[in-house]
Amino acid sequence: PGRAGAVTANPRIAWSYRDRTNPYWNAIVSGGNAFVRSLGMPESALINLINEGSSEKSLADIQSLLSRYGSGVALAVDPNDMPNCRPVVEAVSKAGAYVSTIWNKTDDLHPWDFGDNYVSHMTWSDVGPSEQTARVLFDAMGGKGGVVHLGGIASNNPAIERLAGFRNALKAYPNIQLLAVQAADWDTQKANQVMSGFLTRYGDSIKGVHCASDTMAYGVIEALRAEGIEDMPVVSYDGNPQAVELVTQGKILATVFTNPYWAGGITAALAYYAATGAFKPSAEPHEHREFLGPTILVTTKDAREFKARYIDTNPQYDWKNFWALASK
Amino acid sequence: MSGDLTLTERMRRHFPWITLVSVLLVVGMKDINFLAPENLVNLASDFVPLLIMAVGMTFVIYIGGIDLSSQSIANMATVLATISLPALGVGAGLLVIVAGLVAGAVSGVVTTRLKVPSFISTLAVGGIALSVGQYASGQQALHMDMAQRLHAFGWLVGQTAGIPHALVLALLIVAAAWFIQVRMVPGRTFKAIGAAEPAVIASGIRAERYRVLAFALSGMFAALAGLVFSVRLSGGSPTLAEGFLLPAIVAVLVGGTPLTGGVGGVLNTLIGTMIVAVVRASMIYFSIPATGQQIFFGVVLIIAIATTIDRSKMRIVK
Amino acid sequence: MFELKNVEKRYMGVHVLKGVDFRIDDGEIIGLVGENGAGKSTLMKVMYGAVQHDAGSVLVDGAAVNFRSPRDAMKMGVGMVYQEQSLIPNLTVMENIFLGFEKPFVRFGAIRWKKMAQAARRQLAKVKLDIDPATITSHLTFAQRQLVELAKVLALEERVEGRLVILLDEPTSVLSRDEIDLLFSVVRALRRRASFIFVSHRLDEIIDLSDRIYVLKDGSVVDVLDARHADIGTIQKKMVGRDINTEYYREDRQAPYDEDKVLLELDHVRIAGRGNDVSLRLHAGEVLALVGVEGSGREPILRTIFGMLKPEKGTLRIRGEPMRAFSPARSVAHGVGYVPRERKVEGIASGMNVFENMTLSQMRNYSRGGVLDIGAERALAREWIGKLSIKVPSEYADCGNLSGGNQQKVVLAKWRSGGSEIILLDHPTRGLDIGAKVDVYGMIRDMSAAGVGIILVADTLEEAIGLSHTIAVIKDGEIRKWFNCQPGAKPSLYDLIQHMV
Amino acid sequence: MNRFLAMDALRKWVPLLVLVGLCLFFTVVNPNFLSLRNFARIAISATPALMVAVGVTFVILMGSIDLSMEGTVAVCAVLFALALNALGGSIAGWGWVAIPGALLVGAALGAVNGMVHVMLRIPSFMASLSLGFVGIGLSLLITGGNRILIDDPLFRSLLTVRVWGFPLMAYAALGCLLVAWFIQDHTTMGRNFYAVGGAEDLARASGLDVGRLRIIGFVLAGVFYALGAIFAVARLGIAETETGRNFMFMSITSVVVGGTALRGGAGGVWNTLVGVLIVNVIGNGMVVIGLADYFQDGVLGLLVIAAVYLSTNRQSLSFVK
Ligand SMILES: Nc1ncnc2c1ncn2[C@@H]1O[C@H](COP(=O)(O)OP(=O)(O)OP(=O)(O)O)[C@@H](O)[C@H]1O
Ligand SMILES: Nc1ncnc2c1ncn2[C@@H]1O[C@H](COP(=O)(O)OP(=O)(O)OP(=O)(O)O)[C@@H](O)[C@H]1O
Ligand SMILES: [Mg+2]
Ligand SMILES: [Mg+2]
Repeated sequence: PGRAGAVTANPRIAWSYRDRTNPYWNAIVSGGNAFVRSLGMPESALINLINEGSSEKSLADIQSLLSRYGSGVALAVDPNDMPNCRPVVEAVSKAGAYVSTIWNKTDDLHPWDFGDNYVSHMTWSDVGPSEQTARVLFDAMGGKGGVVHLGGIASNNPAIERLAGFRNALKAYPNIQLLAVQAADWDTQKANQVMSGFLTRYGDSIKGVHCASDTMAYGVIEALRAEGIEDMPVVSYDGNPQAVELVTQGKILATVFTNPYWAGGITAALAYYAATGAFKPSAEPHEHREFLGPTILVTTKDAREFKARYIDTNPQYDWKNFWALASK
Repeated sequence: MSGDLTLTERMRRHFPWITLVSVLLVVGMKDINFLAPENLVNLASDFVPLLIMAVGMTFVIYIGGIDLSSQSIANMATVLATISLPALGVGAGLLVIVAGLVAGAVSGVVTTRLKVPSFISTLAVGGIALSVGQYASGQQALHMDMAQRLHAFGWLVGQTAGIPHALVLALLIVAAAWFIQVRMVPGRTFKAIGAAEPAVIASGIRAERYRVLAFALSGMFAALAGLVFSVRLSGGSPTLAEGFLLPAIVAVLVGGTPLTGGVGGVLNTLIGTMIVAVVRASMIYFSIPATGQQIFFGVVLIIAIATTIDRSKMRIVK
Repeated sequence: MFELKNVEKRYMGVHVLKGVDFRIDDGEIIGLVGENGAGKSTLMKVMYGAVQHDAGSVLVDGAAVNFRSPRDAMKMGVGMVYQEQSLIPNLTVMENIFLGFEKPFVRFGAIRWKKMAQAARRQLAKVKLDIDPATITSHLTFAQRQLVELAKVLALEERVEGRLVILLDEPTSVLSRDEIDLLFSVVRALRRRASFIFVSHRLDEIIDLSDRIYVLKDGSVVDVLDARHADIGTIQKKMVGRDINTEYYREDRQAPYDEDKVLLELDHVRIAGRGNDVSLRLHAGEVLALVGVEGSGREPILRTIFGMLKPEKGTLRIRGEPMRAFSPARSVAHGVGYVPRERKVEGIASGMNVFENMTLSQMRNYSRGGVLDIGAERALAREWIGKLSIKVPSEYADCGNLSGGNQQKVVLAKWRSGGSEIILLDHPTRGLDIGAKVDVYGMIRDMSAAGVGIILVADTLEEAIGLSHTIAVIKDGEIRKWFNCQPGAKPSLYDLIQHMV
Repeated sequence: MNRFLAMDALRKWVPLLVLVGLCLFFTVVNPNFLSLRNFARIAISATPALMVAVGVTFVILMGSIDLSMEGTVAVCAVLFALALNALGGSIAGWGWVAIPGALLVGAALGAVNGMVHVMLRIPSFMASLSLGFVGIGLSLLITGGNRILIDDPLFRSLLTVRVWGFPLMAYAALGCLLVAWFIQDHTTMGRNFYAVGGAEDLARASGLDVGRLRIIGFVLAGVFYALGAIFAVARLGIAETETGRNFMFMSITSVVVGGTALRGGAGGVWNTLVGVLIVNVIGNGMVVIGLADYFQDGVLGLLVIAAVYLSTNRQSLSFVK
């Protein structure tokens, strides 16, 4: 623990994330921007650190930020790879700044081991929701037939969990036959290619497709469209606007919304208010420092309503009510 | 040397570090604290893994080749280091270095014996290294046991008098590489190969062996970079070293070692890596907006390369 | 009329052309002579727009012109055949001939290959070369390529109105006698339209062909002579600034070799790609010349001995020890040195300095545990720079920037200082001027006296006869005749030619 | 000598033999591979890649290299999509203007690339690598990181309408390939690319304006990248910064696997077609035979080495870099 308790009136707010080319991270940044605006500051006050999928760049950028602003930093970060979380947190607490993390953290690392500086970690349990989308898919298939799964970058934690959820659901459907599981690296083009390959290998025995992300589902749908297949059941994950739109059209049967907009805002808010001294993280219980983010299953039944509420407008959030949407 | 060389010609070889000092000063003018020794030391130590990789790659570029496998070898190294740590302790480091050496040597053999251009052979060997990493990791991110990590590699993460040990290690590595380059037979031979390979062969040198050696060294350094990074992050994953490749190549090139070979060298790469580090850090100092960072990097890169490269030794610019 | 006035050129501090004044009248053939590095090629490149001069002016018919590229020069009727070959190897012959001037053969954006081939055939006929214009240039022999280059320059005749100026930089060094005669007749026939500048180190050719002779020394014109009254001796004196020893080949220094000490033996060696056996013995102190016409198979013998080619059968013994593996590294380890014909490619490493080049083949001797002793390397280089009077600013000079003769001396010093006992010389004086040649001949005698065995593929027959103890005449890859060459009892040119063709 | 030439002639066909061999192998393991439908699938994934690879072929023929394709494809794709949507959203209406517009953008980016390389005398590797970053940055700046959807059925018919089993985009790409072949073999410009690649200093000495040719080569490459971008958008109906992803190493690998030499002067667009097909057949075949995904990178690497090894005339090369 570094110079804990060194509070600053006006800490710099920074978000460090993977890239700007992905709808998910764009939503995170919008949330961050909304939070910054709620403080009466322009959006440009939010410092964007983009690591482009490189843990090395992630860490180096954060170090530079800390050398520039020292303890006066409130950082929200996805450390990109689980092992990168520790050096990030150590660097921040050494500088006496404040950090809140999402998604990637190893199990042996805990906010409460760093006094106030490591404010919180939010992650999402993807196993359950992924199991739910799989069930929606299997039901649409009539409980029988062959299914394929397209996964994210295989060593990424969400990819592992979403695959685990899918496998859990399989246990309950004995007549569903798992044809293949393959990583398509969250990539639309790669998913398109992999799906084409699956179509050759399994042909008509594919009756449903389980995708670990929306971006891959788009590639799958286009691969099917090229073959004139319009009614294959497909489910995905992330709840991107385009995917929700496709759910309303029935092209995707279900996706899971993890509310990146809220996550982007609240993670920055946690770090910021800890830095200003508005609350004292070490006084909070453990479940306020490591908690699960919200997940909402979006299906064809409720997609329209969901879209109106979360996509067409963003709900007004109270950025001081930190754990309002946390899953229990 | 010859007294009547023109001023620019004599200055040429100094352009890389002049460029470095200029970018340092530009950022320093924005915020003088940037130039504080402590800050610069920290900045440098953040770039240790990248520096090690770039130094290795310098040997291959120096003989006129390119190594695109470094990042994948580093990825593999993080996995191998993490999974072998419990059983081997410090020996994990040795294992990783040998693995890198072997992977690099394979690239070298494929390039020299099978006559596959290094651009392709190293890309392909990188694919193989990636597969090894994915397979060995079970496609998961792994983390090191804290006690074991401290026991085996604690010396690597510590500091003495404010100087991070990793930085000391990196400078030792640079010094060793520099010694190889300017004072040892392999270094001289690399230079000759980059300058005129047929003449090297006709002088009775087994050029192929030295070319394999250059690739092997590059592979070894890449693995070492992976090891240092893995220890710093205390874990491994087949994607942990993503994003190393292009900055490493850029560091070598900005330093003034052109892809044609025979010119430049390890010290140039040291400077090149520092330039990349400062340019990246400068984005924070100049508050470059998120969507403009890539453009900024690209444009600064062109300017830096345009000023650092020594065109007098390049008869043809391809 | 084409004129240069007070032209200056410097290359990175080297003053290459010093206030050169030069005039070519219509229909004139100018001979241009000078030592290696005198600046002949540079001067011609300035006229051709391939190199930009720093000061002075170029005048055509009294009007100043500024050629920014060879293309500008070509449009004004200036064409050049380079000293080094300048055809693009992967293109067809016809594409090479019309490179950059394809316009007449293009219709609707597409090249009409038939029309181009026809036109190309016309040009090839001028140099009496009967090949398919669609042949890929790299498939031609060296001499054929030289003729194609000439044909390419002659294409200016149809392309450009008015007078032509054709620059020929050492066009004869690779041609056979017949081909040289053909070239001369073409040149003479073209005088009606064109004037020529002709560079050669063979002064008899120069006197034979040209009207006036410019002598260049160290970048300045030292004399302009009328060819009718010129003689080789005076020109040489002017070029070098000293008298040429009448004992050109240092025959006085030819000592008998050691009959008992066989350094190298080829025993029924079949050279790769050829049907025939070669057997020979090289003794300590012997100079053995291989003579034959271009393409007779001399070079493959040298390359086989040096390990660059693998013999198909037979044995090769070095000091009695049969060789099993073949590689240059192996040969060098057994004390063989090779001075290649393509000096700029295989001889020196440009971009490396003098001492780095000299120790390239013997780094083992200048290092301990892999660590180089740079002080010793520099001392070696300084010693040999002195011994061979190599013209360089210092041992740090980049060998790529040296003139041909000095480069060759560096290559020779590399092998000689490394203590090679068997030295293979492939056209060692190719493209060298008299001064440098005499130095090389002296070195050959020195090596011979020191017990080194030398196999020589000479530039000219005279050179082979003058230098050697023994001559082997090669035809179709096989040794047809041996001659003994003791001083005073040397075979004549005629004796040799008889067996060559 | 003759035997030597015969081998040379045969070697030209090696990449094609490798392609056939790979197809046979995958067919033996899984007969489904050998079907019109699967070939159509391979064609779809190969089409954008083919255009990009053809573009870079021109640059490689000159002995240069271009690493800017990811940026150029991204910029062209998003500008094309924005223009198409802004002009009414259908190529039946004014939207078609987006197509020449995208080609112009590609040409302009290529020109910048070529000019930075030639005029600042920066080797093409570094110039194009840096400009690749700039291109990706530009597309990010334009889209703000968002995706642009195209649902003009007429435009998407490139993917959805089939003739003799293959989608229209395959025929369109073939047409572009023929144009590329014409440029390469029957225009002065194309032949001059070979001249520059064969021996640049000699080409210059023969009076060619090598700098201008280089710039033209990069412009041409840019136009083909733009075509690749349009096909990539047609294939997925999405234009985004990611549209350019993975083209860099894959296209250059394809070019080399097809038998075009990186040192320049040999090869051409037909080689590139074969190379792109080899790479895409491997990609498809590995999924079709059910190879575990963690082995796919390695197996691709091994097969690429094997393909280049087989198609290289090693006698003629003393060494490669
Ligand atoms: N590109 C260059 N850079 C530096 N120096 C050069 C260059 N080209 C030529 N020189 C130098 O200029 C001088 C004249 O060279 P040039 O080639 O004109 O001589 P030359 O008379 O043609 O000699 P040779 O008989 O060997 O052909 C030499 O000292 C040479 O080293
Ligand atoms: N390995 C080979 N296989 C087939 N043909 C060959 C081979 N080597 C040489 N040739 C052919 O033999 C002819 C002469 O070759 P080359 O020029 O090497 O002769 P040379 O002995 O070097 O002549 P010189 O020594 O007089 O220059 C050429 O036409 C060449 O194509
Ligand atoms: Mg000359
Ligand atoms: Mg020969």
